[in-house]
Amino acid sequence: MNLQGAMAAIGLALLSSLLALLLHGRPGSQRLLAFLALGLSAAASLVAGIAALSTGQAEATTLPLGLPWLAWHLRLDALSGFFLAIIGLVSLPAAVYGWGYCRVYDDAPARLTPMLAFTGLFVAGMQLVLLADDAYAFMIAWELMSLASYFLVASHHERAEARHAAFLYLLMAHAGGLAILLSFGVLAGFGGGFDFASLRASPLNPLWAGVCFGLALAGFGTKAGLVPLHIWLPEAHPVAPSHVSGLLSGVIVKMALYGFIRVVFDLIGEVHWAWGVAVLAIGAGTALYGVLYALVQSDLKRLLAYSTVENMGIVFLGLGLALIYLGNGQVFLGALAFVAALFHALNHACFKSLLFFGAGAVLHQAHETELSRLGGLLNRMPWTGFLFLLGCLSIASLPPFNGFASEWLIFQAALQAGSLDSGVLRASIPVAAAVLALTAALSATTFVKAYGIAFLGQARSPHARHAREADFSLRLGQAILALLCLALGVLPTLVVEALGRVSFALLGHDLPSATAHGWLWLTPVAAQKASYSAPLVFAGILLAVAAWAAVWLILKRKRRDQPVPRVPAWDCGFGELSPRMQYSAASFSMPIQQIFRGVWRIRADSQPAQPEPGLGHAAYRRYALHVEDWLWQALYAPLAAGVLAAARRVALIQTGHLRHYLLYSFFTLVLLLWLLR
Amino acid sequence: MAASLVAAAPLDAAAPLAMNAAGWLLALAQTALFVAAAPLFAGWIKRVKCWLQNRQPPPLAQGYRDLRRLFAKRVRLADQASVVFRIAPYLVFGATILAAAVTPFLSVNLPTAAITDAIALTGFFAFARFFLALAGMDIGTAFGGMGSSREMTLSALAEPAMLMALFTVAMVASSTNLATVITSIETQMVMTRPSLWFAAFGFLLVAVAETGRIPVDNPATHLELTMIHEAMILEYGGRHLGMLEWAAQLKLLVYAVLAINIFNPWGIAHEDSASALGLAIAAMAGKLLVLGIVLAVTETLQAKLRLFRVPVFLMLAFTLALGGMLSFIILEAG
Amino acid sequence: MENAAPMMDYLLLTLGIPLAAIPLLLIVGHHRAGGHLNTLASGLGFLASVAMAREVLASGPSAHGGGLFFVDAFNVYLIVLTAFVGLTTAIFSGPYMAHEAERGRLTAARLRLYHGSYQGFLFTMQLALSTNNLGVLWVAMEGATLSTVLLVSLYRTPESIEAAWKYFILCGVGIAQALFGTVLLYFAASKVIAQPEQALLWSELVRVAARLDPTTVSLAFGFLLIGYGTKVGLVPLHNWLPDAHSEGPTPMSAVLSGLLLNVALYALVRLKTITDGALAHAPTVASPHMAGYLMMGFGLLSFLVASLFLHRQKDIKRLFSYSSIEHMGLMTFAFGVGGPLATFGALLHMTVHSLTKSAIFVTVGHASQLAGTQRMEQIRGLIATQPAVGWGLVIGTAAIAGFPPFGVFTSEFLLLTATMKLWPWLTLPLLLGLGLAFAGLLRAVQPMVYGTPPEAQRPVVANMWPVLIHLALVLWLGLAIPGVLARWFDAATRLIAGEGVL
Amino acid sequence: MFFAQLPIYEQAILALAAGVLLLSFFMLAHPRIYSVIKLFAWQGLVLAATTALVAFDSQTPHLYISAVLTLGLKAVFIPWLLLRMVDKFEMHHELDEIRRPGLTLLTAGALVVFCYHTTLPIAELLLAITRNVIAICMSVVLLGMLMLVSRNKALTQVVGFMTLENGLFFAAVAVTKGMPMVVELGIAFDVLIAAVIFGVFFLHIRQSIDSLDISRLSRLSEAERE
Repeated sequence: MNLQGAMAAIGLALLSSLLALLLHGRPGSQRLLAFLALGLSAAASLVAGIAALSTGQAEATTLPLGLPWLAWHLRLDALSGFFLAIIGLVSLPAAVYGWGYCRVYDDAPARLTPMLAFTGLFVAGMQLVLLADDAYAFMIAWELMSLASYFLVASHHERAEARHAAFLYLLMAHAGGLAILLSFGVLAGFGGGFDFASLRASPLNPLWAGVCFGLALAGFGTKAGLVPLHIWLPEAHPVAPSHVSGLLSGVIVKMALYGFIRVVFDLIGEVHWAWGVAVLAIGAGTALYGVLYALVQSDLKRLLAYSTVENMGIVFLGLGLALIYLGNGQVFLGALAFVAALFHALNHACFKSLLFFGAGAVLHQAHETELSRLGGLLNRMPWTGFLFLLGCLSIASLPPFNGFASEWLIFQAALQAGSLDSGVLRASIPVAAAVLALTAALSATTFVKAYGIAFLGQARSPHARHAREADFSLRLGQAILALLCLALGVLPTLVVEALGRVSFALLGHDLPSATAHGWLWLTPVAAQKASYSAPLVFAGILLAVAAWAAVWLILKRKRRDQPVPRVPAWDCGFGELSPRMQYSAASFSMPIQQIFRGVWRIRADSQPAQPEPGLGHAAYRRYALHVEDWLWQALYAPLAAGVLAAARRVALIQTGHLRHYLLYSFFTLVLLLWLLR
Repeated sequence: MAASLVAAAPLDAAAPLAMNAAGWLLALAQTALFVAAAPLFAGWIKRVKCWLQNRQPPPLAQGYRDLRRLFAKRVRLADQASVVFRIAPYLVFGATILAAAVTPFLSVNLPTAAITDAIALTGFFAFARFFLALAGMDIGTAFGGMGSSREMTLSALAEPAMLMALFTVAMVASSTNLATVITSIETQMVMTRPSLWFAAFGFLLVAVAETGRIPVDNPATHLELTMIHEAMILEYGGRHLGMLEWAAQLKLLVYAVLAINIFNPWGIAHEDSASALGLAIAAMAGKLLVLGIVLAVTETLQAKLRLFRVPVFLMLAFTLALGGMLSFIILEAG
Repeated sequence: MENAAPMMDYLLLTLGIPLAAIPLLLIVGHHRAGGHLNTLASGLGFLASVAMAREVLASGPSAHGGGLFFVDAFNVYLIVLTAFVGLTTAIFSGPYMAHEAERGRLTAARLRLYHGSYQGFLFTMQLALSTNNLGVLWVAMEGATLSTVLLVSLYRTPESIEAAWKYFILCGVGIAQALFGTVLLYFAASKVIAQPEQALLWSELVRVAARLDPTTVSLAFGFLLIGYGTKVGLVPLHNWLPDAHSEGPTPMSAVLSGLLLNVALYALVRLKTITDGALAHAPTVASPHMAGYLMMGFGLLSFLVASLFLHRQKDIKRLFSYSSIEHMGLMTFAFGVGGPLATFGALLHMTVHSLTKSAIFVTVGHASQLAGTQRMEQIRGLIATQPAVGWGLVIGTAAIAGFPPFGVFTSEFLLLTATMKLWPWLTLPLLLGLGLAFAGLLRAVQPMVYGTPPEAQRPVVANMWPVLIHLALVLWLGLAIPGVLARWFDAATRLIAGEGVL
Repeated sequence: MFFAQLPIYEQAILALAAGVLLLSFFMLAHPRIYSVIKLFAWQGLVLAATTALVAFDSQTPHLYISAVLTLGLKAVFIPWLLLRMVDKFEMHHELDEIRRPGLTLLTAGALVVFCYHTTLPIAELLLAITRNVIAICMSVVLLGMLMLVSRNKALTQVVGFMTLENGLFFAAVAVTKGMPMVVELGIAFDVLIAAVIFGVFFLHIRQSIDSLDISRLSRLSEAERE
């Protein structure tokens, strides 16, 4: 029944795509119907996913598609149900949001139609990835998802950076896809067939299991944006239309996570703790690298994209812990870390899509995501500003929001390292936890910067000055996600309980102790060891807000018609404020740039600039920082140059002279005859 | 091992979560005392410093007078101030009170302590800081932005060090619940462990940075280019400023109490009897007096660091905490 | 053999229609109706081939015309494919060539020549596929060169003449080696088979393969590999291919890439079967799989070198001709690997590559007409100017690069799987090549389809139906291989590899 | 086996075969286009004679047809066509310089040895009459290729190509007593068409680059030019 629901979801997503194609040229109904079908698809996948998660039962079927001897196997179990629910959770608001967001494209049907069509395909591809129960269908779905999202990334292809990003994205996706294919190939090489049941039964020796794991890590890590394979992500996610950016950053990276879990925890099954160390190290490195780069970005959407890298690092850090514990036979702790990682993935899906939607609303209204041209938007876009603030609080992992709950669980899992026998592991896990702490703190800094520069202070450009509140559907899409962030943060026990079923189905162990004390208390190991009551914390924060409201009400009655007096800012008596006196995005992160210098490749660019009218006659200089990904220079540029050099070498054989060609033919013949004798 | 872990948790594992009205009332009272004592402790430090500097100290109650005056004053807002600016003092103050509420002050038998653990405690401070930094940027002055930027930078470095110190303690006690940690450290007489010494020093350094004391920040300065915390609250006045000042004092006290109770917990009450609580009050008061003196002396002897020297200071704290962790793992565990 | 009579009729129709159309088109090919007549002839040929295929499926392999013709599952599917691609390309060619004539690039005489040669080419392809006689196969292959060489130089530009000359000489020399191989084979067979007329029949040779002298056969295979390998475009014998593809009219590039290379590879595979049979129990040669190893080696080399070449292209048609070399290398490799899975994959790859590549050439033709040049740096903003062409190109590229759900992925998947089982470490160069090739294609195609077009760029009259049909078929094959086709491929696999996959 | 023990016809066949190879060497070495074409005509003639002799010796009547075809095509038509071109382009005295004549001839000699070496296992299967012929055929083929490689003029390249075909044809006749008729006819037809097309190409090339020096046909290349 659940499986049928999930298949219906795929059908609806495809229908959305089809409707978009059929209604080409009638943007109004095209937009409405396509997003309606997409929303229904999201709802269906949400329902099916939650149902599968709550029953914990796996359902399977086959479709008469695929190879003649390998029909498409579909299966919905708790793990895929969970991720299906994530798709639903994000695509539903995305559909609501997208309906309003895409209105700007109404007068450009040549852009709108592909955008809508590929959005449907993209969502269908993601849903199919989760249902696929054989390597062939999985790969089809996987690449369908990549390809469709590639076209979405390239939506604004008149801009060079969009083209570059799309190119890089598809290239890396393809390379990653090949690695995944090879990892399935290793499994299938030892097993009987390509359906997951055979792969699961495949008897691997440790060496090949390691190879398979490494390939899966590389392949899925590319999509998840693990350093150093992340290079495409900060390029691709920001340039897509914002409702798609939300899906890209919120959901597609989760598909990578799903694939990794499916292959490593399910198909390989017998994990080795050393893999855990690798994943832990890569996860921690990714988290730190991601947040450091996020911190210095000056474009809001790019900042969010780097923050996705960071959060995927955190999730993989959790998975690494799970692998270490499982590899050491600590199934319970493995399940704890596993659940924590999944929880963080769910949270990230919510708050990152919320933030991208918020950034999209800003882009929509202020036509700008460059932080140095924003400012003061909270006064002009109060709803968007408020919802974006909730997103920032969540992603900065502040209690009682959801980001905190999951990171807290990861910390708790890490702190159980004392129960391991190996001293090296006991020492390295807390170090990873410290990196996580640093990451969390830097992330808070990042989002103070993002919010403070974009929404607070004064407008830095006419666009920002004249921005107005976004449409209802844009706000509604964000509001759904913001509520979700809050709900997941305040009621973590319910989530952990549900995720326990995933871990039970996959690892054979759930977390009875975590929720043993009811919905109010989250006690991952035991109440004495650690407990967290998000509802009470939330109540405390609410009390503070209530106090403010009470004071406001009382004073309002007292002072009757007199509003709070507004005066010019004091600013140590420096005189009138101008927007240009504010701290900018670059200056905000300057101290951290100083401290961590060497992490980035920063080009400072200072040029004489035109003086602006009305600002005196001082000498003007424009100062700009360009942050380049260090790994691009260190790894990718040489790689690309190497390919070109190899191509140049090889090209030497094609001289253009017929005699040379004949000579090749001649020599080949002689060589062959000599060989064959 | 996993099985033993679970089994190690006794059947009355729910005890810390037990809900009884008396316990909650007592917890409320303790929190109230905590909040009330904050200006006093700040005043004590100021007094000791004045003595050391041969100045005439203000009366001990000066802190309360200042607050009363501020709360009575009328609020004036800058033209550009948004709602974030207005709500931030409440949230900052509220979060700090929450932090105080979950910190065992006099008794470990504290139902509110179960709401969060050591990690979430840093979360509350982070929450407060987040809004404070936003408020600093809200008006759009250069000073506010500067303060926020510096505050966030330093806290980003301080937080891992702080957590590392707490992790060391948590691993020693195999719990992050503050009440359990304190009980465990007190009953096991673990103060002889080198790891805890490392952790304690690390924690103290972080505490200095986090509470904005010399050599990281100077709460008394209003010299534009050196201030951090003060730069963020430049534009505040009236009850808003009062709340922020009070929150800062409270934060200082929470850190002081944490340092005392985690690393030197003797005298803390284990039951809610009047005698135990009385002893606890006396012990705590005595320890706070001593700590205040120590703090004042160090502040007097030291000069404020340049901003870009502070990371080294924090790195030292982190290294100390890490050393504590490693020495626990290498020397003491297993 | 009761079905022999209708079968023979269909076969004769398949061959006869294009043959009859040659003189007709040589006379009236320059008229407006020339293009339609060309399409009509191709369409009729296609119908006949389909009818024949149905007969073969019903009755199994059979020889006809005194053993001169032989149809089994392997060649009949290629016959249908050839007829189909011939038809769709003819549909495209009509308006395309009319446009070229309008632009003044062609005279009436050349248009006649073009249409006549087109059908001549189709005839030689079908003859090469359907004949049982290796000598006739050779004649037909040489005929294919001859019928297309003047098409390469159709525009009479210095480059096109150079390309045609190189094409002519290289393929002529290559095919001459094949003839020498054929003679050697005939010689070996004449020791075993009494009647000289029978000694070049493939069906007979396969039957007696085990008794053929292994040394002679392996030498013969060496010559044949060089000969037909030149036509397949195996590195380092490939040099004619990009030149010929890029300088000729686009419909011709489409059929060259989509058909000629396939047929040459078909010939190689037929000969490999004989060679394998002869070497299976021979003590004198190094390895009984010598033919397979050679094909794997050449295939892999071609594949890797071509994927590197993709990175240096400036001409759009050259780009895709290198992609053809790459894919032919892949197929050669797959046939070399042998075994049912790889063979099935290779057969499927032949089909989907033909369909996709001819579709791409059709769009490429429109794109270069649109931009007025084949230089890629001047082709920009196709999607903006003419969405159908732009999207056709980018989707075709995705398909040819092996992106699911297109059929190329399916065949590559099968091939990788088979390689993984037999030669695990060879998957690495394969994957490297796939990645390199994709990067090369995408970096070239993306700037052309995206971006803002030049000011003066206007849409052209384009018939995108062939593209749509081809890509839809490829998509279908990627999602699900119809049962009929699967059995068909399986029967062919049985013929080549000895066992099937179903 | 001794040459002298063979029947007279077979001795003659072998002698003629040697003649074919010899003519190939001459062509390879001769720089003058006009003479090369003439040599080629001679080779065609010898080939036709050999074919006729084999037909007579082995009582295979259809080889007579082959002989006539060879005579017509290789000895008459193609040389005539090429000579007409020479007339037309006024190239009677034009030379086609061989880059390194010494090296080329040495290579040619080595090739012949190589061919003997390669065909040794096969030769044991053959009748005495054709035992050496197969090596000669292969040598002629390879020498034809060598000529293609070493020449720069379109005309001489065509001659090289046709020599190569001669080798093939010779192999078919001498080793296997001719291919089946349908194949023979097909091959002859192809050669005819090829010759015509060559003729067409000379005109085109001449028009396009104003000479028949095909080393100038090198615009289409991948290598970077300075």
